[in-house]
Amino acid sequence: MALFEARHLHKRFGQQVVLEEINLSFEEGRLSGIMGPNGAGKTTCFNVLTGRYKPDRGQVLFDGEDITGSPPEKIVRRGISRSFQIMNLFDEYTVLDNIVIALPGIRKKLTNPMHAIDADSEMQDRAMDILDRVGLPGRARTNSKSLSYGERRALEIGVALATEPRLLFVDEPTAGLGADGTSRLADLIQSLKEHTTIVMIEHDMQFLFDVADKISVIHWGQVIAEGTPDELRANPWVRRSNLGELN
Amino acid sequence: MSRVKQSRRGFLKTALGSGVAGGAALFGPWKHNRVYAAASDKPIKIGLTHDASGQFANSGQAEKRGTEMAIAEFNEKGGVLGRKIESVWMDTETNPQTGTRVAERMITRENVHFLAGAIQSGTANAISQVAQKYGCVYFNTNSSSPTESGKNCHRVKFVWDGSGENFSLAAARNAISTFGKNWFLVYNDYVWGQNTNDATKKVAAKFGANIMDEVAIPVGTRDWSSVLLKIQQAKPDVVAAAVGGDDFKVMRQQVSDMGLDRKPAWINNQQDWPDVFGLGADAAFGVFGTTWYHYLDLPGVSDFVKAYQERYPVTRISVPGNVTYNGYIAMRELLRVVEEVGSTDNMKIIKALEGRTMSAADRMQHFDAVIDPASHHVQQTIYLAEGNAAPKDDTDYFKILSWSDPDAIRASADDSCSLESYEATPSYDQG
Amino acid sequence: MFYDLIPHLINGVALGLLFALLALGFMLIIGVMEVINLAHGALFTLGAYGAVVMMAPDGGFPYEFMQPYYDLPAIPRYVIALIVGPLLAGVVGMGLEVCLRRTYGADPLYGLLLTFGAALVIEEVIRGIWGSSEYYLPTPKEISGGFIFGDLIYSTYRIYAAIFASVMIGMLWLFLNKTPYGAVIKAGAHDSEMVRALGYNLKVLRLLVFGFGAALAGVAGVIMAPIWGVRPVVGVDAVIPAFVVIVLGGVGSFWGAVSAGLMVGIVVALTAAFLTDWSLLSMYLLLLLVVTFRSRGLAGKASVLEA
Amino acid sequence: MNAPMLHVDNLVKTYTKGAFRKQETFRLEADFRIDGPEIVGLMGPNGSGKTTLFELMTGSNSPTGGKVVCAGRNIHNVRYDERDRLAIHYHQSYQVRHFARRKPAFMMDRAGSDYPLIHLFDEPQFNTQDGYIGFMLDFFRKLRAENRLVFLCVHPNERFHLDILKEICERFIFVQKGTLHHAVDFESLVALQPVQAYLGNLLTEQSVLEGEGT
Amino acid sequence: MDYPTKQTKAWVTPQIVVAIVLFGTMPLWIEAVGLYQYLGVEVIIWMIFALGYNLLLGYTGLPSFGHGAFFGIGAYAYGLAQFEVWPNLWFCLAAAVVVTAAFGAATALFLSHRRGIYFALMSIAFGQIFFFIASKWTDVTGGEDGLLDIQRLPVEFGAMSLSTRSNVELYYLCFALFCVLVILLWRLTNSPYGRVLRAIKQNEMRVSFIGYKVSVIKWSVFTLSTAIAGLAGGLFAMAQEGAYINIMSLQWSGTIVLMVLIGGGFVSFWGPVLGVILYFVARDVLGAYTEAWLLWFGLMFMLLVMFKPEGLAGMWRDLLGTLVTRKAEPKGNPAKVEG
Repeated sequence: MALFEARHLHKRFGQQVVLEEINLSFEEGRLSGIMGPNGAGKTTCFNVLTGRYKPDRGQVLFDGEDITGSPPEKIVRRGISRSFQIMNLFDEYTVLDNIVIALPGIRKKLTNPMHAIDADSEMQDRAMDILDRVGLPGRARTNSKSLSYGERRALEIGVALATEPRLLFVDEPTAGLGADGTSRLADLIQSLKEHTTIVMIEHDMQFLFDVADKISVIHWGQVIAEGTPDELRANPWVRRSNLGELN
Repeated sequence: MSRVKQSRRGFLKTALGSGVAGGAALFGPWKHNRVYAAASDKPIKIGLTHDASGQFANSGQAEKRGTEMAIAEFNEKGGVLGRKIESVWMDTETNPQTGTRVAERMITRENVHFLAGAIQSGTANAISQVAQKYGCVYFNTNSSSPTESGKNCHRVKFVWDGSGENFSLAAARNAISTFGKNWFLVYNDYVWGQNTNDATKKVAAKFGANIMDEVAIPVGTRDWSSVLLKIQQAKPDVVAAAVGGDDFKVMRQQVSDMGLDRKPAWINNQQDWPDVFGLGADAAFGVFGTTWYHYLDLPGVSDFVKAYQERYPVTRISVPGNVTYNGYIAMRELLRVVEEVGSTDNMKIIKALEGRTMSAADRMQHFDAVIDPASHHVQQTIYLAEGNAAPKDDTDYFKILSWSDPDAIRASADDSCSLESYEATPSYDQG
Repeated sequence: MFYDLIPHLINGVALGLLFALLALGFMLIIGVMEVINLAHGALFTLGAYGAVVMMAPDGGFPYEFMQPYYDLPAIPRYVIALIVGPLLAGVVGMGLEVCLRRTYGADPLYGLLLTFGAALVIEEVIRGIWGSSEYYLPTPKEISGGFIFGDLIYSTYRIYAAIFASVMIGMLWLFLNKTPYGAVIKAGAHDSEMVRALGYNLKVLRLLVFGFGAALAGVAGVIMAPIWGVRPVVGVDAVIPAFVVIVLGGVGSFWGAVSAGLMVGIVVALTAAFLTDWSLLSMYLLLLLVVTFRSRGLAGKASVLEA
Repeated sequence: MNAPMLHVDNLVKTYTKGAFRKQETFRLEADFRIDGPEIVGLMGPNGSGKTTLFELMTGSNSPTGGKVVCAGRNIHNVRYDERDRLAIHYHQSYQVRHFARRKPAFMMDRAGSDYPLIHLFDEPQFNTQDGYIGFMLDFFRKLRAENRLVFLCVHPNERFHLDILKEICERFIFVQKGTLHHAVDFESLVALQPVQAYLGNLLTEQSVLEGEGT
Repeated sequence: MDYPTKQTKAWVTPQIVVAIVLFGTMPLWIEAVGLYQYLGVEVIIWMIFALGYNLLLGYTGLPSFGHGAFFGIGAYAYGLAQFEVWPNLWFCLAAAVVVTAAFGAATALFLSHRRGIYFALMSIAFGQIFFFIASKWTDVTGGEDGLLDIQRLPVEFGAMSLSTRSNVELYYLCFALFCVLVILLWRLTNSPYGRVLRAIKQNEMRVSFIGYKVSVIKWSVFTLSTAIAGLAGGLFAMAQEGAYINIMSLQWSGTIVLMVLIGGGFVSFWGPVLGVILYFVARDVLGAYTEAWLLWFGLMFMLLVMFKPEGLAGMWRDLLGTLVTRKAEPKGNPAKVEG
């Protein structure tokens, strides 16, 4: 059984149908990609999957349980985490603090006024581990506002990882990154893949074809094609495009 | 707190002030040094608590002109007890909170000998609570809520205006026989309005009126249309209004806009001169009370008006009205009493004021006035007036209809007053 | 019973139109600039004072150098007052916008606070120039007085004010929806990028919109002055119903504000028929009721303002 | 299901100008039926009435005369928010519609379907660079295989647009100045006089497909 | 804008010691600087109010423009508890806190899922509702006149009873509560809870995506700040020996925002304290010289919002920052100081 499944999702905003009929399933331990042209409904789809919006119709299942319409915090607590396309960091906090606050260990001590985060070495260590994984160990004490664009992307993923998810959604991680940044990010994603199930929205098809195990193509609010990168590449029109030429 | 204690604390404060803070002299300009304070040439300081903003800003400034005029006249004559009289004024903002703070400041920092001034009873209450706590004599110059000399009376407080009940008593009997029995009551929803309304209701009922309805109006009401529609539908003979300050002005404007000023007879408790001035005789609508008018046919009145005009040549209100009059008379009486008892000691002054009779001629009224020793309320002549159809000049808005002897209209609220005992009132003398 | 209510209903409609008029300038500014203009009330007051000066001598400030002007008949003076009052508010509003520029892009709270400070300052300046006492704005006798028709008694001026308010509402709607300027303003409300893309100077647009919104506050001030009187603090009485109307109608919705204004007016007037002293509370209860079920008000859309 | 999938029954739409002396500025007439699932190509110059036709078929524009019946239901009498469950109109990448609401919902029919029967693709962006064309064409075929009716509206300005139409469509409609011309296959379509005039040089350009060989 | 980034485990910091010494000795020197004891009482009460309010405004970024209402409710609750139930200091203060918190909690139900300007508008509306009810419900609140003759009740510990009749005595009661509150709030703002509050200010949506239920946290902080407002209100009723309506008005609700902001509540725990002192001293000193003191204060406030929204505390930090960086590196960036 798939770890995560979405069935017949339908979502409208006013007069606009944004999701027509979304059926997706993601296997544990795999990296699944979602791609589609601009305005195809990818981000809305993401938002419905991760609890920011409630679908008008359809079901979202995680590990066999129905989580349709659950608020974000419940979904996070079940083990689904996400990073954002438009970066959503705590700009007044240091890099380390951005990670620390997302740790479930801190969440459990929320109402304990005696608990001083900075003196909690266990949590600090755990946060440093995560910074190691996303490649920011040297920047722990830097203010997150003064990070470079690429570093912020990495931190964005780090914060999502800090909630200790079983399933990590990543929203357009390469947006705005140069070739250099993209390749470094590809390395990061490859290394994360070993521990975590990942679902990634990506506009950059080449990037996605490189890292994903399975890809769903979304357009007009529905899944118009699905398969492994190789299966998708077999399409004659795809072969005729940039993507085909590359290989 | 006895007087001895008071001065010992004063000494302690001085000692601490100069000892602990070390450089007290550095901060000198704001602080009166007690050593100098003991000298007899120290001026007598009076704290004026008149409003300059809020609902009664205008009236507050009018009474300030009165109190300051009396002070200036005494200073021109050489002061009191050979000492100069100084006044310090702070805006009480028609706001009890500010009243409290101002009173505290006046007493503990400005070291005033006496406090005077108030239009709104809420603010007056707040000030008098503080004054009573310290024992400082406070003259409530212009607040006419019956509670001021009733349940909220204090040993240190003297109330100089006629109360709402005085005015009701003066007006009601006449109104029923002239206009009719069906009464509709409108009042401002705060102490003055409520109590005046209660008094009116009682008085009207006593003379056989039928109270059709009564409507409480929040202070600061801008829109009277609903109330006026209700009045029109009820068709009363008489509308008795206990509405004050700016609200009254708004109401009057809207009543006359809708043409409602003609049909039911309006009885308005008291129309303060600053609320009417500048609007012409039309503005004085209905029948209403007042304690004084600048065209009273009595000796001294025109001299007083002239003196006022000389002193305040550029003020918008070109003749004094009841508010300024009350402020002036009260302050003059206070300074006279200080002179008579030869001291600024609060107990001596309070005792001299209690039961004090003031002659009609001196007060420019028709009857002698007396300060009721049980309520500290000045029992004085009340005039009934209406808009003047044949004015002498462009300030002659009122036509005085009648005047009532203080004895005939004594407020029953005064009986609910129980003053603090002399012993319970702290001794207070700023030297 | 129902017959008795008719005058109150008429009163409610008139009141509602006036509430809507109060809210329009406020809405324009909040919609386009995303600033809660707490100085709205002060600008309202300023407009009223401007009008009183132009309408004197009966109103209060008989400035001598203006004597030849005061000899004009009342109607032209009133028309001039109706222009000068809003103009004064508009110019001060533009000055405020210049100050506000420093807060764009920062937390919207700063705009709110800056206008709160500006409200204090404008009010104190008014007090300094014209004093604390109350003035009246005299009106030409054609629109003064009242009439009685059976149980219906009403002031002519209120009828005039209600008609004036509906005309203003209609004109603003036409301006926003039927002219190119309106289109740009509406674009600015949703998308400042778009305004730039259309080739308009966003800076100038904001300046003009703020000035226009302030002038609308001034118009409301002039219209309400004969009803409410003119005092330095009268703006508070204006700004609170404006808040309620905007929240009730939904931020950024024109007809939301108008219908909320009418609703508030009618509810206040009808409750006043039974419980006069509590009638103003009905306005807030209505607000609570509506926002409990429709969190963005009657016609509000998702807005950047919530972020 | 005996009813045809789509029956455009004597449909007329006219636009007029002038408040008192009305002058007709545009007139669209259509009358055809399609019984089963198919992929229909639609072509025509700008302003010929393609989008109007789509709007009439999805019920977001009301006709001057005639009716549109989808699977036995008159689309103009289906609840506004359910009309797109019968026929959905895809603009380039999203779906928007406005209805002039005239009747309350309870007086109208339900769509009786969750997923639309008729899919109208209005000039989807075909870009040979990104490879999405292939996925889109597969998707059209998939819809057809699931018994849906697909309309594909293209305004051809490159040769490969014609190739796409030829590759995927089973019948064609050419719209010009409000008049519909029907064709049963690509050859008879390009044989039509107005079509030839409209396409001009495009017909003689070399096909991408032929050039590379499939 | 930033609070010190380094958090601490300490219960008492050097700043707290300075504050305790400074305010603990205030009655000794306040008259020497030309002020008076009653002003000290008002100042310390408003500091309590402002510290609580800053949890909401400065830490969580929720601009409540109706907080004066809760201050007022606290004052009425204190007075009514004294008149109607049991004239005992602890009981009456507890009543002020609990009743106000209950009103606050109910209000927060409507406000907790809003933010930004919508939050501000709704808080204004609620402030007005309470103001209006208080002004009309004369039987309970005394209407426009307020509740009079509220007593300054003695502090009772078992058999011991300390008077609070004089301003100095009352001041020390307020001071003791102030100390307790400062330490508690200091710990709270340095706990995970405090850090989540600041995170909500920075990015509310992200907070929900790291697993916190934002509306519950906002609800709780609103309720907490109203509880503190209730305590301050109860003390204020003692100070004035009355409870009056004006404090609940929009102007006063705006004034607390103004004080907190001027002091630098956005960047410093101590900002509200500085703001309250500045406001009251300016009011008293400027007010003695000019009737239009609000004009100057308003202008000052506008300039501050335009040029230095971090307020006094921000200026202080800049000053320190300039000094520190000058020492360290001559051309450093002076904007940020950590620690």
